[in-house]
Amino acid sequence: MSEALLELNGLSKAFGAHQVLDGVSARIRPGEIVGLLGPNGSGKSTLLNAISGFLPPDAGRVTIAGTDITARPAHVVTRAGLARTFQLPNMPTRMTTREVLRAGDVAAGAPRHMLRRTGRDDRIDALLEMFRLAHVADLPASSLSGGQKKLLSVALALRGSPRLLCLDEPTAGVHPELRTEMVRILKQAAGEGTTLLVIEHDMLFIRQLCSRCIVLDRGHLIADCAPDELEHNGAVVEAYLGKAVQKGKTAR
Amino acid sequence: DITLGAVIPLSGSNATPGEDQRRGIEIAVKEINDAGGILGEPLKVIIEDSAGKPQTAIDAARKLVTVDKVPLVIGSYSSGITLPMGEYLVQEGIPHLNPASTSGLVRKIGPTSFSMVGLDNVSTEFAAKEVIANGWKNVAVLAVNNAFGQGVAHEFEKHLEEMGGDVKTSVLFTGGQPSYRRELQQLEATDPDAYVFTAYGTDAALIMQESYELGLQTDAPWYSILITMMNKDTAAEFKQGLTGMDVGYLGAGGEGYKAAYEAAYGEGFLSAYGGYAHDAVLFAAKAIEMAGTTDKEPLLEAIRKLGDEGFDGATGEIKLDADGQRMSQPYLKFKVDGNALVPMD
Amino acid sequence: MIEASNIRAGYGDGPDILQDISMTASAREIVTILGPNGCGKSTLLKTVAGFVRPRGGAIRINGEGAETVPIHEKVRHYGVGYVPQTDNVFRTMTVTENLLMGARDLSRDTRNERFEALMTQYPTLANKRRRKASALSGGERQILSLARALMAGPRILLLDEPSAGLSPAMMHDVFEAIGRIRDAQDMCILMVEQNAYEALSISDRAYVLSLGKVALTARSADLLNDPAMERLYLGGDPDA
Amino acid sequence: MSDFLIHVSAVACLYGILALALNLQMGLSGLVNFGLIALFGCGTYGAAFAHLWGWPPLAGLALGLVFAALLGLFFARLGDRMSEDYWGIATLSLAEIMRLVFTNEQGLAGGAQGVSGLPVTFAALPADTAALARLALYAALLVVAFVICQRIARSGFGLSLKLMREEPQLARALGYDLARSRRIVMVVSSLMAAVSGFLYAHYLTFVGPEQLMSHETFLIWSMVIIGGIANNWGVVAGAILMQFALAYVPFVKDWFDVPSDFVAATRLIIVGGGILAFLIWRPKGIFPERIGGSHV
Amino acid sequence: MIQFLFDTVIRALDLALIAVALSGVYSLIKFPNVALVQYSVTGAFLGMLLQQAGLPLLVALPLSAALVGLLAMLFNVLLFERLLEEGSAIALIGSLALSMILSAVFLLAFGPAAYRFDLPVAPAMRFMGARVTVHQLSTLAITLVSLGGFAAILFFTRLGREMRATATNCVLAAASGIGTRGVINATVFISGVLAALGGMTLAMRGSVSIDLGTQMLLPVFAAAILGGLGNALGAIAGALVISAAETFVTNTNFGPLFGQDFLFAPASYAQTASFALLVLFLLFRPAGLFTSEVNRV
Ligand SMILES: Nc1ncnc2c1ncn2[C@@H]1O[C@H](COP(=O)(O)OP(=O)(O)OP(=O)(O)O)[C@@H](O)[C@H]1O
Ligand SMILES: Nc1ncnc2c1ncn2[C@@H]1O[C@H](COP(=O)(O)OP(=O)(O)OP(=O)(O)O)[C@@H](O)[C@H]1O
Ligand SMILES: [Mg+2]
Ligand SMILES: [Mg+2]
Repeated sequence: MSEALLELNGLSKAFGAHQVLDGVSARIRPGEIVGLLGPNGSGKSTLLNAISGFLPPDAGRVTIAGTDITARPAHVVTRAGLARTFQLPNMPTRMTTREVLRAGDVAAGAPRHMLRRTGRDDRIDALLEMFRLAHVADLPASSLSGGQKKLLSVALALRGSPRLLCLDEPTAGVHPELRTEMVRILKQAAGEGTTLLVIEHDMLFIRQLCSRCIVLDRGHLIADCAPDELEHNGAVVEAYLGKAVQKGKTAR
Repeated sequence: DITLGAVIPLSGSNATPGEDQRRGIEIAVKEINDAGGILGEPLKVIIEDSAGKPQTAIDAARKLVTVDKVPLVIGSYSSGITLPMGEYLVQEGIPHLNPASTSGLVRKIGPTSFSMVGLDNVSTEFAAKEVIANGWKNVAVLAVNNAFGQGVAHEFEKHLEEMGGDVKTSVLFTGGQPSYRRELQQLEATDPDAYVFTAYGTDAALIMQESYELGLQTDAPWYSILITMMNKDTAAEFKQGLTGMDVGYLGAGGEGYKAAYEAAYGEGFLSAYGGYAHDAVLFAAKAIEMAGTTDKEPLLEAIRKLGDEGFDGATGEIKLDADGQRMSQPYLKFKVDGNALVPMD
Repeated sequence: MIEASNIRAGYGDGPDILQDISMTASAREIVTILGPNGCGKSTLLKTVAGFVRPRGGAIRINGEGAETVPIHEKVRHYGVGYVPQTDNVFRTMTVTENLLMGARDLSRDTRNERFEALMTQYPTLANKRRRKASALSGGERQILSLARALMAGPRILLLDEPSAGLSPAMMHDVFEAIGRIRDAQDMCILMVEQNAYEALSISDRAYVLSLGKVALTARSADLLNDPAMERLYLGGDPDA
Repeated sequence: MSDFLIHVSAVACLYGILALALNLQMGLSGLVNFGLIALFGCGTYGAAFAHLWGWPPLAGLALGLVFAALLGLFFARLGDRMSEDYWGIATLSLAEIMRLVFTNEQGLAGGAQGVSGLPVTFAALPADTAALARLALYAALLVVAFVICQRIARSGFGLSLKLMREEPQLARALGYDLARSRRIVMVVSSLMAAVSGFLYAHYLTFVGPEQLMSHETFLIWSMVIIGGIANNWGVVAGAILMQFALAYVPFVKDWFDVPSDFVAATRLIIVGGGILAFLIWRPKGIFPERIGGSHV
Repeated sequence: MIQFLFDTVIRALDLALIAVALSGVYSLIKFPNVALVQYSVTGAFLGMLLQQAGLPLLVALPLSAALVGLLAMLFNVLLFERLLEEGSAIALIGSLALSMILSAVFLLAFGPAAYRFDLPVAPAMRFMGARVTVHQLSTLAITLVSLGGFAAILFFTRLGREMRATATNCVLAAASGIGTRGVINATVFISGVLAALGGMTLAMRGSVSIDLGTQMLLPVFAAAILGGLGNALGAIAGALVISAAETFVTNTNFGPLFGQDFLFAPASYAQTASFALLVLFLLFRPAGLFTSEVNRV
């Protein structure tokens, strides 16, 4: 059996009387691309926050490659190899897009002399090009459009080739053409050794990208299967896909 | 023209005594010019605002010395400003006349610094004697929490205890508060024979009002150190039976000064400090007259000589000791009558 | 109802984001605006709403010139409802209060009636009436924002990506509801969307923007059946 | 005239260092410090204690630096727990506590009477030379502080500080340890402030609690804002401009021959009105921050 | 005990109105307008002038409050709207500068002396063992009524809801049909009124001089923050907590603990107590007493 890269063990979190996560356990093996699905408010983002050090869980354990990172601060988790994006990305007002990317480089530990060299900037340029952000590279990052901010945050998380990349709805607000492009980019990253955990509602994207899906409903895992099996899973259809699947729209 | 400089707090928390100092200076300048000026030339005093901030005061003093080239600077009010300013003037060898700061540290400023005001130990000794003579052995002291108030409280306690009295508690209050009930209740809790206090006009007015409201004035008598500086702002109904001490504006200079002041400003003194500022100008004028010049060395010489001989000002005779500090000061007992202060004895 | 002609607009002293845009939308019509990220869709919506003042061109609502009418006046006079793309809830207020903010000028009865109707329609919100909006999840906020706009019973509805972040079931519900209110209330709906397929299936016409200009305008049905469109805007197979 | 100029320039240099320290915190890192003057006070009281205890002045410097570093670390520690507005008021409170303690504890350092008679720097030189030497020393230190700040602003670390200022959550997600950045910034800038305070004490030859009033902090704030937040050139320019303006305000009164009863009001109106006019005229400061200007 | 409670309440009275005013504007336009303390001094002076001009106190108080409210609005329109475009730090410095100018005006018009309302003063009455003066009671009443009125506006009127909405999300508020500029000005007006009433109630109990504003700034600031920025009524709780701490420190005889008759913490440490309390409080409640927003990513 292969060692799990990310292992969740009985994660729980409540806000007041509202139990948002209720004993979630899961294992993600290296190299997998896992989709995390679930209805709105089911606790997906909360789960990601609990993993990445933004919200200490009430109970349970999180390990990355065997290292216990439960309730460790975010920067420690990041150093253990995790990168994440936010569902609602906010970007700085007094920094340009390029500067934000550069700050990402620095965080990823690029040595000073590397940063100075233009070669490094070429990589930023390539990334900007890839995400269609080149023309806004020197604008304040906060003035980007909603979709562009999303793209920037994904680009930022890709820097430094993390071991585990967690994306919170990377395609919401992103143009379909770029979604396709993003599938390609993410698959390439996976090919280079990054494991992915992706929260998403776009079933097409999920189907194209993921090898496996886990579905969360009211804080419980209700399914763990291949993307194609989702619409045959009564519980998932009931809780998540709803009528959409019957009309076959998502099956497009 | 002969131009002197003065740095006083015209804004900030000490603006009231600062304004009084300004009036004292203004009256003195007028007196001198009406009498024909100094060495036949009109006198002018450039007054700068210290804003109660050391940096502003130092900037002003530097400006007076290096730009206006005044031969002598008068100032300031609180010790926190007088000390650094005086030290700067001493470094430059410029004569410095301290018209207000009574902290003992003033003595150490340096050889070209002179005080027109008797330091804490003089006034508090007088007050302590009075208090003992009134038969008050256990007293509660209230003073403003700055260099002046701390000095007074400390010196008063020392003298009173030497004379066999006891200070039950010394409460220091921060000026400018909207209420002093807490301080007053602390005083009251010690059940003293008398309350001894020193405070500037606006604070004192509130203190007297609140002590009246709290009934503290019926329990025990109140005694004010430097009573003139609080008398003006306090309404008559809150200070019945109040006694206190202050510099005597009596004799030749004092009466005239008082009359001129009241004529010019339509009210009594704002504080005790206008008189010293006034005397500082007169003293400087006399010294210049004696030296026949405004040059540093002869002027310093003249100041020392004048200090030795003694000089009659509105605040009585000004005689300086070897450190250039005023040796004695005529103090008077006062009691309040309606809104007015009347000397006792 | 809405008629924009030759609009130019931008932010601060920056370049024109909208370069020359003309579009219309009438009552009982859903108009979808499509286009790549950063092409100016939200800016167009903001200009129509009145947050961004056009640098040139004219915006007429109900035949009246409305370029300089501030947004709150438009809300009151023309019954404009606006759902922004981001930052779309009153964070410090509860779900209930958020909804009531939408109901400024309503009588108590209508207000309660609509409130209860929306609560039944979106049970997700009903469970969280007293929750502060800042605690809600992304999708819950999206729904709250839409519900807030619907509370006022708008005649013109400007929706900036109403389906972003919604689960498939919820997205389906929301689009269905939008289609229904157009018919029931003669509403004029201008909607920016990235989930083009679903949006086009309920809308009547569509504009495709590109770099601040209208690149294409067509009936939704035609676009849906256009294979080129499919490849360009609906997402293809990355491996193909 | 030139003596006065030298004096004003010397003090302006010290304020420049202080303004740079504030800018490092507030401008670059978004640490809204309303208690800056306490860090300055560590320097002045370091000098005062050394003087009281008969230590050599440089020991006072060391003392001041240690105080300031500790206080800076404590500030940083508080920052781990509170958001910026609340942190601002916490720092203000601590600065006030420090001032009140020094005012009330007469045994500590003279209470409200303060400590006077500190030796002036370069006392051994003749007066004119000493003044110039002091100016040269302060100016040199200002340059050093400027270079340090500029290097920080342009380094990768500076970039991370900007990100912390703007979007702390994003910075955390990228793996920055904000607590550590805050500690570094606070210690570096506290040391700068303490050096400035130490020199100031030995310039004025007096140390007292009145120097620690909270409006002194606001004065430094005005300098930073008038100069241009987050731009080191601007901040130094702001400090110099402001200090010169304040020192030269009394001349305005002389030119117009304002009667002495209006002196204070004139001063307040010129200073307040000047700041307002400036803010309206150049709201972004003399040298605004250049967005995208970091060269890593 | 009763006396302790009473002293606490009275001290809280000093702070509450102005703190609520500060926190009210802060929540809306996101900068602490330090000139507010000067507005209260203005209110007090204006009230006294009106009374001297022959108006009865009951007319002079509201009239002066309304005038100060208008003045606050005027400054907002002429000055702060413009400065706020560039950020809150700039507006903060602007309000400091405005404070300076206002104190210059006071200095010219009134000089540094202290002024009182022309009111009869009587010794304190005994009320359940505590000493109370008439003016303390009447200003208590004024404060309660105005704070109650403000709370009612905030929670039970449309204006109040609109204020809170605008404070939270100005863009969305406009999109909900709220004229945000008008709402902001209304709030600024109310804050001016409250600040002026704060100043006048102070002057009714004691006296007011031009320096009062500066002296009040820090405690008022502290109370507003302690209550939770942006939570206008939290400032009342903040004022109460601070005054309780101060009163406890100064009114408690620590003597018996140390085997002495009397040992009071120096009254000058009262402020230290309130600041220390503030820091401690923030350590345990890093976002003030009351917060209305959940922090989540
Ligand atoms: N800090 C918080 N305080 C209170 N409740 C919270 C908090 N954070 C999240 N919740 C609640 O927990 C539930 C789960 O939220 P979460 O953001 O994890 O949902 P989600 O699955 O990501 O939904 P979506 O698909 O809409 O983004 C929601 O009902 C939300 O209201
Ligand atoms: N507040 C702003 N200030 C300056 N420029 C802005 C601002 N908002 C948007 N822009 C610029 O305008 C362009 C168009 O933005 P807009 O938000 O209209 O895009 P959009 O079409 O809605 O994109 P998306 O699909 O990603 O939401 C962007 O490139 C952005 O750089
Ligand atoms: Mg989510
Ligand atoms: Mg958009």
